[in-house]
Amino acid sequence: MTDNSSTLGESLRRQGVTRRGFLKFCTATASMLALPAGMAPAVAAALEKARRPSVIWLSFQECTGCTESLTRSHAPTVENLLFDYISLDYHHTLQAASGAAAEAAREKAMHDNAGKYLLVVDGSIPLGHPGYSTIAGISNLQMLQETAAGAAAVIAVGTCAAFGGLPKAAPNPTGAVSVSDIITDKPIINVSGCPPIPSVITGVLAHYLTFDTLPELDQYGRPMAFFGTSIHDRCYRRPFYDKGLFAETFDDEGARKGWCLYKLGCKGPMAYNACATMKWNQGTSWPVESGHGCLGCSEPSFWDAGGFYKALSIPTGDISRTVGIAGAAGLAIGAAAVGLNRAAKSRAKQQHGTVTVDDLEKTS
Amino acid sequence: MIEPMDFLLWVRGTAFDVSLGIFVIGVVVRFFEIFSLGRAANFAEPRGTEFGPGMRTILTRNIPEAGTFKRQPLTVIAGYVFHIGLLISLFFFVPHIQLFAATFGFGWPGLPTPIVDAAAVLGIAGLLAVLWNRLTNPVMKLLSDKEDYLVWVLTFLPLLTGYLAYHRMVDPYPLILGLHILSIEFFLILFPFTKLMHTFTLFLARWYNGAMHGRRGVES
Amino acid sequence: MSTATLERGLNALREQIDAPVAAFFSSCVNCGMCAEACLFYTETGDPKYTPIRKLEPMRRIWEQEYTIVGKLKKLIGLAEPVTDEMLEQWQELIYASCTLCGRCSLVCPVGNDIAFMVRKVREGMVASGNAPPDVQSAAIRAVKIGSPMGIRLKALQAQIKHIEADTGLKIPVDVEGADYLALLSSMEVINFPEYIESLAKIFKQAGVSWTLCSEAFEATNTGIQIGSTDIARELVQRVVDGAEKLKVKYIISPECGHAYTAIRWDGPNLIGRPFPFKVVHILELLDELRASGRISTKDLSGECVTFHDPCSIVRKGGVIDSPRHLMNMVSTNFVEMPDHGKWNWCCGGGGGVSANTDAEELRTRVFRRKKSQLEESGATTLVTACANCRLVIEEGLEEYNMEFPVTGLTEMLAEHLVIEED
Amino acid sequence: MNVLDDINIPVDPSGALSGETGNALILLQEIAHAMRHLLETGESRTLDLLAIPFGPTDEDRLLSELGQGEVSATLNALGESRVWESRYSGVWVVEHRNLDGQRVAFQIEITRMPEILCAHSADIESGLKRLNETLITGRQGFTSENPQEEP
Repeated sequence: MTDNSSTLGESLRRQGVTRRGFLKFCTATASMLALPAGMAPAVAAALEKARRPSVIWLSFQECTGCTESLTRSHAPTVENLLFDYISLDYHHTLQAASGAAAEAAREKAMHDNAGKYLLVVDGSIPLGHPGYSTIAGISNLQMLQETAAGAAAVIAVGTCAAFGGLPKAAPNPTGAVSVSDIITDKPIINVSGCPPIPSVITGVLAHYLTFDTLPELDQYGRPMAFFGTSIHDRCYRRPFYDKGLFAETFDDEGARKGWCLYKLGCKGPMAYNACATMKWNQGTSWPVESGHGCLGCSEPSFWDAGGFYKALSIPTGDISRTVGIAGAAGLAIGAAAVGLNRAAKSRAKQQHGTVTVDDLEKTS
Repeated sequence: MIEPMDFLLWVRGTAFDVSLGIFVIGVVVRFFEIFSLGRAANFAEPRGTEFGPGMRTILTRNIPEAGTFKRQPLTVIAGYVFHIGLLISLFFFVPHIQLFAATFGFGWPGLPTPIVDAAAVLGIAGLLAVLWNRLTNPVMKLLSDKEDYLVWVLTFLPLLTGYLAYHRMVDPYPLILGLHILSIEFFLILFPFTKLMHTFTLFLARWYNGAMHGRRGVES
Repeated sequence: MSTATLERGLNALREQIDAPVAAFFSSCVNCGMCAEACLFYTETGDPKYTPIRKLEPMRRIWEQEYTIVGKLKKLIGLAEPVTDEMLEQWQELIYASCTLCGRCSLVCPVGNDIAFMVRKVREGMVASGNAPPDVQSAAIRAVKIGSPMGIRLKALQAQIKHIEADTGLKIPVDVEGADYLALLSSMEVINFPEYIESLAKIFKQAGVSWTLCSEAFEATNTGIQIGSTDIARELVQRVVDGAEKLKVKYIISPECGHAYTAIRWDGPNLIGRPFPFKVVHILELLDELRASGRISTKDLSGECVTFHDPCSIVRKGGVIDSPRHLMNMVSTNFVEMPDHGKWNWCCGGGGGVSANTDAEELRTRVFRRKKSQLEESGATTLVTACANCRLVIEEGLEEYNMEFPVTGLTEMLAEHLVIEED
Repeated sequence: MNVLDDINIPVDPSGALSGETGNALILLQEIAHAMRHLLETGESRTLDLLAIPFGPTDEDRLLSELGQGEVSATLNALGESRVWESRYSGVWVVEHRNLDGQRVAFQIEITRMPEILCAHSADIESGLKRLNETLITGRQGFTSENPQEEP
């Protein structure tokens, strides 16, 4: 499977891809990387010489949604991705091999490409007990540490790998953590989302392939090209937010007219992702366009960030209950304060010595 | 690495509950403290009533006496500007209304964000003018103590952080949003124990003033 | 014998603090607007005269004794105590530079009744021995002799005899069952006996049954001025006893500001029960006589006159329209001063300030406010309804070399009264 | 399932899901600017429409505004691509689809001739090579069924 001897350009030409086809391919790649549109020739020059990296894909506590998302990646097609872009040497869901043969493939790739292969991880790692999640009898923690040791970089795909995700949500029964909680000595790119936008996964790979460097990352280790602006700021419904026009329920006039979904719990203002421009399902639509607020799935702890249908500004606790309890406590403490003040004042009244004109001068 | 988000969740969760709790307890206790001191019965034959004039004064004190305004226009104008800016930003920004709706069970229509934005700028400008006035006007300079400046900061920070958060001038957004909420939590916690209480007690004070004058037949 | 001590003073402040005071202190944001309403600030520009600042001793006691935070602060040593030195320093602010005129109470944006609180602080000042010596002496004279100016009954009797001889009018004294008991201020007895004459003249014409009381003729109440409920009670009790003995239906408060406050608004509360009689101000009574057609005037002059509203009668007393009706009875050319009625500026001598020699210089300085008000009015004669205002204004005018006759409203009315001989 | 069937799902018959951001107008202004730039300097500009947040109706609005001009072309290279000149000469719409027919790039080019339409030296070389082979072998006919056959 591994063939690192030829460059991408040679490989494509061997397949009879014309220069026009290659240019088109590069245009698509540049667009996917959110590069300025005029950058396609530069991308072409870089891709011409790029070599296919070996990729090892590890899946831990996950739902395979990230892989599902990737296999629906439309630009370029998964076939292209698998056979032209990268050499996917281990992916226990997609690979044909199983059992000992599969593990052998992983070990061979690690050995052959030591220090050069890319490690892709989806799923979080349970620290509560090694037996919570194992592959071929190896705990997730051990496999991650082993495999990351020789990797050039780690790409944490999906919110579980990037931030802990659903397994880490309170009460976090397995003691789940993110990749970056364990691996600290390798470059890590977080491609968060539940699942991530497929083009973003391939885009990150393409970036690595094109420029042989890691993309510029944000505070959370996410590529700025895709996570640089919030959903809210790129949302086509934003003008309604600014005008103060909101859907109040999912089936009201406002909802039909496509007004802002803030009041219905849209987490767009705090969610950074590219959904608003890249969209889903071959660019067909995305959650807000289909009438549902953003869940903020690309953000750390989004499962615990209050109800999905509660507006972002509403605190996560039960405020009415807090007000009720505090009010009752206030009444109790207030009653005590009344007692103290009454006592103090009646003491002052008792101590009152009648003032007569003989008392006007100070005691000296 | 993920501190800003954890921070935001904390200020929206535990911290908000705690500060709201302290706020409610404090305000209730303060009112009890005030009422506990009582008011002696008044045996003098009244010329007018108390209730109506008291309510009237609650309204009329919103407008300054002309002569006083002429002598101290900055205090009045800056005071108006900042209060109006603050109140519009607080009560007519949709995310805020959502919070009130979640607390009280009812909401009201918000204003378009450009208007709220302008109000916030006015509020900030007004507060800066108020501070300048406090630092330069001889009367205010003499009167002001640490608490006055503390209260100024407590009022200014929510406006400033709110403005920064809305315009995403600080990265990442959860950090500045968290700071905004945190600044409000400081405001809530200290509210009952500082002169921020005037927000509520001024109605009481005005009523007492109007009632005491009204009883003597004077519109105050 | 008990004497004034700091502890008694602080205790008095504790006693005085009530719910309105707590609401007022809770609401103050130190905006300084009250300064602009106070002539001691506007005329001197000295911020120390800012009204709300005068209350600092009581504010501290309120915070430290009646709020949880204040108690905590006190516990950890953060509270600033009220010391005797502080109160001594505050004497000027509480007495010499506050006439209790109540103008600040009308402008405070949060509604603080500051004058109401200054009056309360005076209780603490008295109990701690920090009242000004002159005001103390006046109080001693009032209690021991019967009048703050040291006037005894004999002096009044002499004046009565004199008036009766001059005019042939009868001044009734100690008439049991009379409708009205007229009170007088010492100043009227000594400086303006025309007031007594005018009463006799008007009441005779209107057929009002009235009397003076030999045991209770003094209307002024130094207890109110110095700020001692106990002394004020003692003085008010004398009036109540006199009125009850003569079984009058009404007491007439004379042309004196604080006397009206003392008998009309504070009196029943001082003795702790409603009065069995009513209290009217002389202007209220005259206005009533006017309205019912029992008195009328003639030969009105066209001279431009204006009216100085005594703070205690107008802003703090509610007698606002009556003087205006009466002014139009005595003049065809009555004009108002720029700020008038409840917005009038104090003469600068109320609240015991005129009795305080320590305040003399300051009082003269702040008189400029009244001076410019008078000049702006365009009037050439000033009418008022308070003997104290009248004296203070006359002194002020003299100080600034202004020729400006000042007269009492009752007196002026009597001059123009239509007398119908039987 | 019967319970679910009872739930009424209202369908808006007008289908008027509004969603205009006003971005179409902004883009037109940007295009006008790029046209002036092309005339003055001869430099081309490309606008990537996939990078611009569009509401459901924005794209239709923009395309109907641009309209159809004199030239249109269809390419077959790693999937179909469509290139057409708008009714504003020099303003081209370029839409690339992959072999699965999915749109992979969507651009407006403000240029005299989109780069993608030009024949490239490498392709001309390889074409020439193939033509020579044909001439040398003297074959009378050749198939054009698969222009991408192994060289």
